[in-house]
Amino acid sequence: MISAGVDVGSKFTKVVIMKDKKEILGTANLRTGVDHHKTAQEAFDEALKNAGIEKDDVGRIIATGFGKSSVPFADDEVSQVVAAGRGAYFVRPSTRTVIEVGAEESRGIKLKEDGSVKDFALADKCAAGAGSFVDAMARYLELPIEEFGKISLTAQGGAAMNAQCVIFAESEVVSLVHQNVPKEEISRAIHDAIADRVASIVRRVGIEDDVLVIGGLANDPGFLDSLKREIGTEVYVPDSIAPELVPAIGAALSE
Amino acid sequence: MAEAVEQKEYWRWPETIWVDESKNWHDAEVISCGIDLGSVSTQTVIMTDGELYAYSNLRTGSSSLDSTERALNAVLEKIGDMKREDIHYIVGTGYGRVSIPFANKTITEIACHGRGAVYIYGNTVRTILDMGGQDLKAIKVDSRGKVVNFLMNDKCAAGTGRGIEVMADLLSIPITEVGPLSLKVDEDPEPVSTTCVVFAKSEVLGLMRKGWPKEKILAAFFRAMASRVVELLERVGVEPDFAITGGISKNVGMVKRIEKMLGVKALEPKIDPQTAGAIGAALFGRALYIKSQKK
Amino acid sequence: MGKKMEELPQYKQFSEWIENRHDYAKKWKQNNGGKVVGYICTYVPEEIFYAAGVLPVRILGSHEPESITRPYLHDMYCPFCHDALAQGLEGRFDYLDGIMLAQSCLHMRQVFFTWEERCGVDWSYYMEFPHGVNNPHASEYLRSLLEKFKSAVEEWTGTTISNKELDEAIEIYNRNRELMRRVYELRKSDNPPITGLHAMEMVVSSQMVDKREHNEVLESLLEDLQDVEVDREIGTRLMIVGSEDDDREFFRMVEYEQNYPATFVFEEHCTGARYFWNDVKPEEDRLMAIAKRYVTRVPCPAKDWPTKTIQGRRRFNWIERWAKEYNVEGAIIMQQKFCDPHELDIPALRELFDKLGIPHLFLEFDITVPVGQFRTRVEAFLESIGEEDLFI
Amino acid sequence: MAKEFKIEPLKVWDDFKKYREKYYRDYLEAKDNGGIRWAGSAWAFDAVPAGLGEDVYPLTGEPYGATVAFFKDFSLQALEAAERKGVARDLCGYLRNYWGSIILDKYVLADGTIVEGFPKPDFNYTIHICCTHAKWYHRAGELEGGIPTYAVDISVGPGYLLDDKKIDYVVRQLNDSIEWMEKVTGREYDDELLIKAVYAEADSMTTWAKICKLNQNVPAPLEEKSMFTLYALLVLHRADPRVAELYHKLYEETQDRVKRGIGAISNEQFRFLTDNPPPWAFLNIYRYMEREYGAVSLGSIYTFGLEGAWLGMDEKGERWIWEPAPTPEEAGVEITNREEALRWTAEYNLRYRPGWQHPYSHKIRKLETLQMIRDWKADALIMHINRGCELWALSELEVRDYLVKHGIPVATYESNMADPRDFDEARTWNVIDSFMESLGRKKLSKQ
Ligand SMILES: Nc1ncnc2c1ncn2[C@@H]1O[C@H](COP(=O)(O)OP(=O)(O)O)[C@@H](O)[C@H]1O
Ligand SMILES: Nc1ncnc2c1ncn2[C@@H]1O[C@H](COP(=O)(O)OP(=O)(O)O)[C@@H](O)[C@H]1O
Ligand code: SF4
Ligand code: SF4
Ligand code: SF4
Repeated sequence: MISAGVDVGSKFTKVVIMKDKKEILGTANLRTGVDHHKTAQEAFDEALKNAGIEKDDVGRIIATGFGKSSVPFADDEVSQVVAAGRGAYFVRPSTRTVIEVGAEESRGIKLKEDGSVKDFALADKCAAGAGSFVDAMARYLELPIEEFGKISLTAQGGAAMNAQCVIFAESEVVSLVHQNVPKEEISRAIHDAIADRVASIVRRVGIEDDVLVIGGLANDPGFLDSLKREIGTEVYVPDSIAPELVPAIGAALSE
Repeated sequence: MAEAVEQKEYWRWPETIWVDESKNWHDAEVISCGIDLGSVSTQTVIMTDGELYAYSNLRTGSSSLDSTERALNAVLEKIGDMKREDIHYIVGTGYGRVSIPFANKTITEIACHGRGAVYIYGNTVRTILDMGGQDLKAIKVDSRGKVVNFLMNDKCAAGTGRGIEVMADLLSIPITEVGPLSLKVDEDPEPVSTTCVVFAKSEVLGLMRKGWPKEKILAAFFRAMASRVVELLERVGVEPDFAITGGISKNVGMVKRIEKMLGVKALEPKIDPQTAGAIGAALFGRALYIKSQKK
Repeated sequence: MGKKMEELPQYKQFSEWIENRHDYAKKWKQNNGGKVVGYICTYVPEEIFYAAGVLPVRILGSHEPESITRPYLHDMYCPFCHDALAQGLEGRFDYLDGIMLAQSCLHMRQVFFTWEERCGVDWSYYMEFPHGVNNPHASEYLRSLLEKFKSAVEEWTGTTISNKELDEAIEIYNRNRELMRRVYELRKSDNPPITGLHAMEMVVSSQMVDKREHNEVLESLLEDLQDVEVDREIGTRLMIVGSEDDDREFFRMVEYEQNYPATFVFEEHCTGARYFWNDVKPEEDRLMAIAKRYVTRVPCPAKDWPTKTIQGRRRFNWIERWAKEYNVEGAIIMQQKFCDPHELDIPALRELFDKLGIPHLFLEFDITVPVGQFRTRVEAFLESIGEEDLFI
Repeated sequence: MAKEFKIEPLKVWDDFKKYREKYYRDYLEAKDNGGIRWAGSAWAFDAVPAGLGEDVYPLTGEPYGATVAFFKDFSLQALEAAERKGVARDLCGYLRNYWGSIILDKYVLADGTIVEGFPKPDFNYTIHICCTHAKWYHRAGELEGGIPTYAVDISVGPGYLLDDKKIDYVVRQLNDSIEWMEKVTGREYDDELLIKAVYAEADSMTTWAKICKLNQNVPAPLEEKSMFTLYALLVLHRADPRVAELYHKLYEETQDRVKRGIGAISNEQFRFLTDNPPPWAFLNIYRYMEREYGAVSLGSIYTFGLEGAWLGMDEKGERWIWEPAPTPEEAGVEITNREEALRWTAEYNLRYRPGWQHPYSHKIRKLETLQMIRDWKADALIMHINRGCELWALSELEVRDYLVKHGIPVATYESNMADPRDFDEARTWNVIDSFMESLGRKKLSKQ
């Protein structure tokens, strides 16, 4: 049977189409517009096209993500936590801790041996530890996001950011710029700050190997590097598929 | 990975450069300059013998040194024949004041807004609300514009100019229009529950999904912000006359709500109130120059 | 002419002690063969430890960002607690033989319990402590608690604490208090020879080292201070009141890196005057003497409420007195973010300063203070107190 | 298909509601007939002021704060009024609603009617155990223009470690407080009334424990949202003999429900406990759980332990015993004079109130909660990370960790018992749905 997972995130909408819960036929990733409904439809159509199949070939559609209830063509919904857990287990069965960092949310999920969720923790209010933070800062430094992540790796470290909030962080960045701190150091400081916040959420569930990082920010090598340093253990990212697609995979795998 | 399409920049507010063509600066004894390097905007004011002569109001870029250079040069260019050496005294203020290398002295934006407000609104002003890019300040002054007491919000960026910019972007409405639009509702809805800019975003998206029109969302958002502002003001105690400075004073949606909640009307500005800080700085610059000459 | 004040070796010594607090304690253990106990909150009756040959050191934070306490501590517990606990979780206090808490605010208790459980110490002691210190039965009750505590220390260390040892400890502690008060006394002058930064370091270091050694340095300091050259502009005379505060960055910023000169002439903190101001008044029943000292000392807000009547707070009387005696021109009310005991007093505290006609500035501290944001506030505050020149 | 249980409304429900309504009104009108008003914490020694006469009316602050919280609009006004006066937003949520009411000079009745003029007490009488209690009333007294305040320090350690010295310390203060009350009110104190109140207090508190225990049955005869209404009289005025009587009635009725297999909800298929004071403005969480998952909340250490009297920790401090504590009659104690009455009430409260044990170790609350999960046959715990009360926040995360280590599923959501601005509906439903799904439960509507 062919199933589809639609993950309507606060910034991006992802679709994954799977065959027999084993093989990925097609995917799509579009920016979430104001009209979720429309974006979901467009993303779904694009994934169908990539998979080279028709809508009627799809037996079951499951929605997840923050806008999961605005996918009228879905047969059912699944929560983000369960979808992320399932997807993570699919891409790396030895995973015990999932760290998901999307555009506005981050969470830590602890998995049992069989891939079911044992415990989870979500970011609290006023925690700016997510992707938008990176987006805003990259924009501020006038660097493309890919570049922003990369240069962090070449930094020495040592600069620190105190701000708790995206908005204030901007002015911290300004003051770092004023102090002539090089961009790579600023990038590193920002990544450290996010990793710090993400780690402090994930620590609530306890960190156990293997750790898999998913969600859009897992594309960011600077973040992964800071996170590794922060939690003191190796972290993995999915190797054959974009990390932000994992929750959509999990949705496609759901009953 | 799909391309992140860069949207139109709705948050961009209009920049200005202005010179009083009726005056000849060569006649002046003291030419002082105030530069207010804020987190969002940079104003440069040139005063001739304590009278406003020229100003610029531009966005702060990611490098403040460039911003101030740019801002000062922009005014000088517009004036035409004034050179930097012609200025007797430069006072820097605002968030980035310490990074204006050519300033003779720095003074806080709190003192400068107090002084500048008295210049703009007259010496009956007692309470000033400065609503800027990243913070709110409630300032009480005496008739000379000297600060008697002040409070600043710090913990949270909610209720600040940057927050409104984020909202404008999110709703795809130009920043100059969010205020008027928010007044198009008959009655304000319940305020959004989170005034936090970051989380208000998801709340706003939620409201959009519920089918709320944009003006209603803005009304709810501004109401929440205004009540935070009023809270700050009441903590210093509002004494008339009351005036608002800073960029958000141009947002009628905020101003009207604040006035309503306080039950006090704000004075009408004769001069762009976003320049209050730089005006104050330039006035202090004049005083400091005169003092230095006496010695 | 004497030395320049900033070059006094004693000031350097205080700050070294603070920076190398852990090395100091480890070395002390080696040299003395005694135990070191970490204490939380200044209500711990240190004299009793000292009498048993134990070195009590205060557990304070390090002012570095951390991400390891949130699984245990509520987000809205004060940053000082988070910072202090982080030290334990990171193993920086590994050398401690024990920890002790004299019951004060709730936040600190959680630090103590979590520390007990997760930071591995051999011995720990939780001592109830009357919260109603303004209540006539408090001393007697505390005495009964001290008695139990003393037995526990004796059992732990295998010693007996006789009156002789208690007297000695009381004397050394009282001496320390007296010497620090004498240093504070000098700050009443128009030209205080010690800045708030050094004064704070003096008190904080005294919470970290053997008081005998600290006393020696204080004595030589007092000697040197007699003819020290005050080579700084004093500027506005400031007082700081509030929660625990050992943030040196902040003091440095205000006193050494400001546009306008300013000097702290008094710190009303538990890392300042509240810690050492009151002596143990000797009496036959040594434990009662100690109990009375802790019950009647300048109270922290956690314990400062009248048990009857509507009368004011005992701490406020002290603040008022100090503000006058030290000729204070401006007060900085500083509070650890989320600190309930202090927050509950702040509206009344502002009223007090209003009444005294002393301008005041309220600041909320975090683990790391945003020096940039604070700089603007402090500068504006100083501008509003002085700087008449700007107005012509 | 899940089993269907019979449900029935509670017969005593109206009596409880009426008592509460009358309580707030009585306090308001007390002065009309020359009565006495006092205000204080819900944990104050309620029985002690009773000796001042039959016309003595209390107003307890926490339930008042919760009542305000329940009426969102008024609560917003009160909270903002307090904040304007410089009251920090992270302070106790009840206190901010209470001070806010004084500042606004408005008083809210149980049905939401807002009355102009906050009725001032003749005196404040409170206890102090969290960092807030005494200072709450000290400041309230100042805001009210100088109302005398007495605070009894009860922070003497957990019940199982009580000794005579500790009890003495509290009893002495109680004795002093009586003299003080006589002075403040100019009335003569009546020991007989005190004794009566002390009996009634124990009767109310022990009976409540017995009622809570009945919820161990399947189906549970009561659910927590209703229990919030039912336990309210304890926080209002447990030393009132009429309150004790109402609890007897409730106990009988609940026993009868158990006998006849009457459930609190018809589709009970998941049993959970909660923790901490709930977000009062958003009790619909409980209805959501029922409707969507057939999940019944059996109670919490908060609803059971705030005012219920339980044996609690055994003497060695190793085991928590969820058995109702004995009343004087059950303990074979006869109270004949003031001293005996004060000693009894001090010791009974200090020893048997779960809520008074928590600030002295993590261990107590961990054992307590785990034991509760077992005794009440709960499947999971849903914890409210409450920004409104720092006392209940103590240990909560350690308890969470402990339960998870013992294989008990725990979900947490963040909010505030008394500040509606801290509740985020979307996030909360998200947590709950994620949690239930991770336990393999699907929404009933989707089955
Ligand atoms: N190549 C990349 N490098 C760095 N960060 C990236 C990259 N691609 C995406 N991101 C980050 O991922 C975020 C989007 O993550 P995603 O999981 O798709 O979000 P959501 O599901 O919450 O909408 C963006 O905000 C961006 O910060
Ligand atoms: N023409 C305008 N209409 C509406 N809002 C404006 C306008 N100009 C500026 N603003 C608001 O003012 C804010 C900037 O305020 P400003 O006082 O210049 O900040 P700062 O001095 O702190 O950098 C902007 O973020 C925007 O919200
Ligand atoms: S993240 Fe939100 S609540 Fe936190 S400081 Fe920023 S705007 Fe305020
Ligand atoms: S700062 Fe306040 S909350 Fe923190 S430990 Fe001290 S008294 Fe407690
Ligand atoms: S903080 Fe909690 S325990 Fe303290 S008074 Fe408030 S509700 Fe009661």
